[in-house]
Amino acid sequence: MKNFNLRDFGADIWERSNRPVRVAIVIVVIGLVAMMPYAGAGFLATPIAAYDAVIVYPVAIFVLMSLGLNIVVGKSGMLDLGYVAFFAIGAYTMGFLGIHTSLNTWEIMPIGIGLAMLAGVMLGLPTLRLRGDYLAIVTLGFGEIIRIVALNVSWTNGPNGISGIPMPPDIGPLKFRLDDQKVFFWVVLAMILMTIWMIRRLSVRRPGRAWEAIRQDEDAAELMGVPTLKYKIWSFTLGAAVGGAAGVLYGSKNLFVAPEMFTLNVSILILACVVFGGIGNIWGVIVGGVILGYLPDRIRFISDARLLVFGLVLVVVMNFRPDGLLPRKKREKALVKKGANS
Amino acid sequence: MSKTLLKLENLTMKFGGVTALNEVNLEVKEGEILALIGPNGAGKTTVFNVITGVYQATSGSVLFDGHNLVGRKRFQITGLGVARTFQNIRLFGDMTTLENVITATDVHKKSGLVGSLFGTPRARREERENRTKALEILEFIGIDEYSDRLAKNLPYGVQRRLEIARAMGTTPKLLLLDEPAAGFNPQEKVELATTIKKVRDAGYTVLLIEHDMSLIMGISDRVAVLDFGTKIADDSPTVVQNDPRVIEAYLGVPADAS
Amino acid sequence: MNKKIKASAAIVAAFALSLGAFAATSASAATKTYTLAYQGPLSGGEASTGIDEQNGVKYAIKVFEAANPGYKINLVSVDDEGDPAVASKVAPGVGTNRKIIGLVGPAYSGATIASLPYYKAGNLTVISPSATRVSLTDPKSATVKSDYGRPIFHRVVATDDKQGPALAKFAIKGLTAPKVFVFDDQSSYAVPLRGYVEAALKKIVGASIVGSGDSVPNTTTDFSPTIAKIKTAGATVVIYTGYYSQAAVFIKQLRDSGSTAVFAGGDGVFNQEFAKLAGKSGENARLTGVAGLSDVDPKLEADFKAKMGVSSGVYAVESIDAANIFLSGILNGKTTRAAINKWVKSYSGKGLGGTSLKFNQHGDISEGGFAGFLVTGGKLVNQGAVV
Amino acid sequence: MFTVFIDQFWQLTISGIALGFIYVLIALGYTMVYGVLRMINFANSEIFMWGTFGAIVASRDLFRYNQTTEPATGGKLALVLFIQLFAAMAFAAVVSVIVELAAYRRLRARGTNRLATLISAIGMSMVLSETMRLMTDSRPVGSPRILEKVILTEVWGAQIRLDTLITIVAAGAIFIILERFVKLSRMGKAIRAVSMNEDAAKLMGINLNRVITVTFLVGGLATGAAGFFYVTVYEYTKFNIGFTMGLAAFTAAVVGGIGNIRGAFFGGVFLGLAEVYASAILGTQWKAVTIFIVLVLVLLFKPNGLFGEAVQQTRA
Repeated sequence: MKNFNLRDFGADIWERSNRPVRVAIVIVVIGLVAMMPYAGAGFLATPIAAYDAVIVYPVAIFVLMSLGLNIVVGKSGMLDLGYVAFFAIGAYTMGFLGIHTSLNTWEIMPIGIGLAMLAGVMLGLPTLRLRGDYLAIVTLGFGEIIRIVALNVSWTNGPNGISGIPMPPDIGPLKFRLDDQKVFFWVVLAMILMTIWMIRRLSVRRPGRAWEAIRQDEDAAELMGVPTLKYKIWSFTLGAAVGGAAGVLYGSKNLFVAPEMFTLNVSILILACVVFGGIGNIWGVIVGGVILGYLPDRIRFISDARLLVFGLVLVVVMNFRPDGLLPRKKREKALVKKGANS
Repeated sequence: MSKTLLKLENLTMKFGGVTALNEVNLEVKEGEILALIGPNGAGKTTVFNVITGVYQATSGSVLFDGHNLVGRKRFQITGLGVARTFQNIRLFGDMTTLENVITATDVHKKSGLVGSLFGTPRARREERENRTKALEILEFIGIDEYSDRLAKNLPYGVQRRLEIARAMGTTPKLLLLDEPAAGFNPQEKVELATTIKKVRDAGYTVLLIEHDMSLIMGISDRVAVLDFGTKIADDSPTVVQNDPRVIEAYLGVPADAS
Repeated sequence: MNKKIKASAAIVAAFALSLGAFAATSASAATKTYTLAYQGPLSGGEASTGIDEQNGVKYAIKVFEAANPGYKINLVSVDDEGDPAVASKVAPGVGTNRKIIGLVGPAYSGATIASLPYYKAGNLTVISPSATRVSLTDPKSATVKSDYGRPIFHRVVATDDKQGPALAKFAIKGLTAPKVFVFDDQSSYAVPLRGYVEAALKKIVGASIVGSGDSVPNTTTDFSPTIAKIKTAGATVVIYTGYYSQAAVFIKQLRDSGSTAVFAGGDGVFNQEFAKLAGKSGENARLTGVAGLSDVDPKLEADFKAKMGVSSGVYAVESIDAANIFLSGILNGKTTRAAINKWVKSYSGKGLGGTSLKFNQHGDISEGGFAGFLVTGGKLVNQGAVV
Repeated sequence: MFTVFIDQFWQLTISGIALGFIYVLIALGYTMVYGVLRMINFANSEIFMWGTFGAIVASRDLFRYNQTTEPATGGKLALVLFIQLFAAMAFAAVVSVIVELAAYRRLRARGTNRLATLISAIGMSMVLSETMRLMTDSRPVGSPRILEKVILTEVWGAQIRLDTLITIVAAGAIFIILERFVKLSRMGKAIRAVSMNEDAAKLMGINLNRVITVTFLVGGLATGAAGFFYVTVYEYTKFNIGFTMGLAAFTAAVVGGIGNIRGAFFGGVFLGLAEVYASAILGTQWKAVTIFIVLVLVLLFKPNGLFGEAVQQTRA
């Protein structure tokens, strides 16, 4: 019992299972998570904020963004403090195209993702040569620049923001409704699953190795033939793509975007989700996003002091679990099989 | 006479006011083991750093297999067939032994991120090829039993060997070994000497920095000596050993014990 | 005392359900409980605005409960931090919480726009004491039709397009050929207001706008570049459309730089705190705003202080007015969302300040203008309505 | 576009330098901690904010100054200002040491990843600013006017005001004292030794924990002094002022080359001027954008900041 650890426990079950059992586990887990909107009656209920809204935003969207940021910070070790920029680009793309064209959310989605990726490349090309804290401050600045530009140019409607953004069109029997946000939750869940799929795919193949090598020793990686700048930009761009996708959906869910929604605080909060849950570990990051997204609304009863409590929680958890709640630690045994079926 | 693989011409490297390398000329022939020796601070590792593109030479050229390496990106140089190990071990600690080597084998593969993401046939094939090749290399170096251990948890000697294996993963024509025997006991040194010879016999050319004279005498075809950034000797081991300038360089400046 | 009543009321209510006979014997305690909500920033950087407004609502409820024994009004505090992102998180819960039959707020226009879709979906009537953005009640608003809040949105405060001209007129009152410099604080309140002020100034013969203005992010404390612009432009009047705390910092720096230009600000600056923070430099500042509780009736202010333990803040009158409209509806038996909505739409009465409260079809009160105030001896002195 | 800039050039320059000197002192807090820990002390901005409150508490509660009190003169003025400065520095230094103990010490002892430390520091800055917010009811707090802001003279059309002059002279003096301390004192030498090579410093028998605590203390003193000048010049503070000032000062530290004390000086002055000039030319709303573009350009051409060379070499 002394060495019990949830991550290893879970991984053990996974390894002992054969393919059909694994498929079954995956389906059951996804099914259970998809039921989450129905679980709001009891202990989980959030005072004031509607539970079904809270699990879409912040919880699910935080998880999605944390997974995206984790590609940048966790996988390839670059500190990005301006992640909100890509979220904002996605949201504003949705806002602008949503009210000025007849495109719907799903048609705008690829455009938003594309623009976010473009911004990622444009920012990445000159700056990703910088290291560590310098990169952090430059990305931070980029996040602020996007917000300030949104505040000062006319097509974003300045500080008034863009309102009246259309909701996504119904998907068959699934109808998007304001007073019942289950469908939004399922859509974000699907996006989260796609992101997890993408990260897992890439992790065991060449890009994952390249990122891992860059994170651990960038010079050695380059000398072993890893085109580091290229993979850093890829990492940055994929992170941007996820952020942009989250932004598009957020715009369409929120029906309103304004510059004050995209402050540095969002970047920091998402980074906190990543580090808090367990940097580099998909499951840890998800746990981080869920807890940090959900907690402030759950503890609304302490009303005015909740940000204080939130800060204290960050300090305490980081001091006692510096690698996060579910840390990244490769298990040596596990890799034999994983390698075999990749 | 076999063909010249690497040729340094009048290579000069200055850091601010300090001249680390001064007009160094050096040739490495295909298939030989050339040892580069010299007292500490003589500029041996600087030679490696210039060849591999870590430093940009102040003047002079580095010709490798028909290409001038000066001004190329580091990963491109590796792609052309130059690979190195590090004096202070710089493995990817959180990766397994096997993954360390696979990371290096990626350099000649074509499939990129998109292929990997969607699992194109080529990407899948290349993953398989990489794996097979990496396992072969580990077996060749004799550390295949550790293939699934994390690099940071390996015994010291295995880490040193993994450095060589990882460099071999890039399929180099020229292998630069930076003090591969540092910290080894005599027994391990003998084993390492065997390995290096085996590597050469497998068709690799080796340029080696080393302090241990007996190891060098045992395996090198030729020895070049650097002192204060200048090449002072370049000949067969026995000749170099008796060269008065070399002796002076070593006695004049206390040699490092290792 | 209050607690005791609550407890006994609860007990009685419980008994009333199971033992009808018993309830009949204690008719006097047949408490009717209804729920209203207040929405505004109750935490975060803007919290003071929300807390002041909520105190107004609480005060109105206290007075109501004291005057009408047998009624118990619960107030749900909806904290949107003044932030539209937070508002869209809390609004769905309020929209679907059927217990809430009316909502005072939201305090800020951005948060209002983010919340409205959910309240429209739930047919929850809201009366805002302080959201002044024009588009909320303007069906023709070109870019943002969706901001239009009908049928649920109402407000008991005049809009920016009324304040803009008032502020412009009051700022240059009694000056010949004033050269006006206008700047804002980048906020969603200040930028549109600046637009209305400038539009009004252009129509006033003799007045001219000088310089290119400025937009100073509200985290700035060093105004020297703005002051340099004012001096270069040779402005004789400076109008700031932001909030009081920045205004106080600015006016000190302006005066210290030797400038004697007239300073004017809108209802964001209109706050006793401005006079306090600005000290001597704030003297003779011209502000437009709506009369506060102490202006309306000092006795009322004293009562407020006695009941709430703190002085009333800005928008206290509006908050109390808004709450009173709902409370009178409840007293008249309008206790569902639909009934309350009808009640508010057809409401006609007088507010504390004597303004007639009657909503037009867009949700605006027809009356209600801005008064001009002059900072004199550290106090905001009412100069009467600006016409 | 440039009329204001040309017309008011000297006035803007003086204002920029005064603002820059405040940045210098805050940047010093960032840069010193960075030197020994290789960490951005994210909480430094809040330490600054607490410093401003220290200055206000001293004048308001100790000397019973309020908004209507006449400004002090003569000896009393010097005394009040000195006590205010002392209080601001003491407040900030105490908070700074607390931050070190609560957010950094344990993590450093375990030698864990930098990001955990960063998040811990972010958590700590939330705690600091939220505590102050609750204590002040989210309201801005004005400082009574202690110093009459007389215009001493005009040079090339620029006003030399007393508070500007005091800020430049006194902040410059404090900077020099701290710089000398780090250069010459035993403790300062230990700090520099740790900055250059932590392991070697340990081997030389330097008590690392003590050095780090002293670094935070000194950094806090500098940052607190900045708080005092801020209050004296702007006569205002609020629980959330730390962020903007901290961000600018941090940028200044990076532009100058973080970890380098002289770099903090030039970076701070540079940033103060850049901010004021950009605001005058492009409009204050583009101030932050201009600064960041300048920052990116500086980093692209001098990747370690203008004075960052020394640090980079020891790190490589």
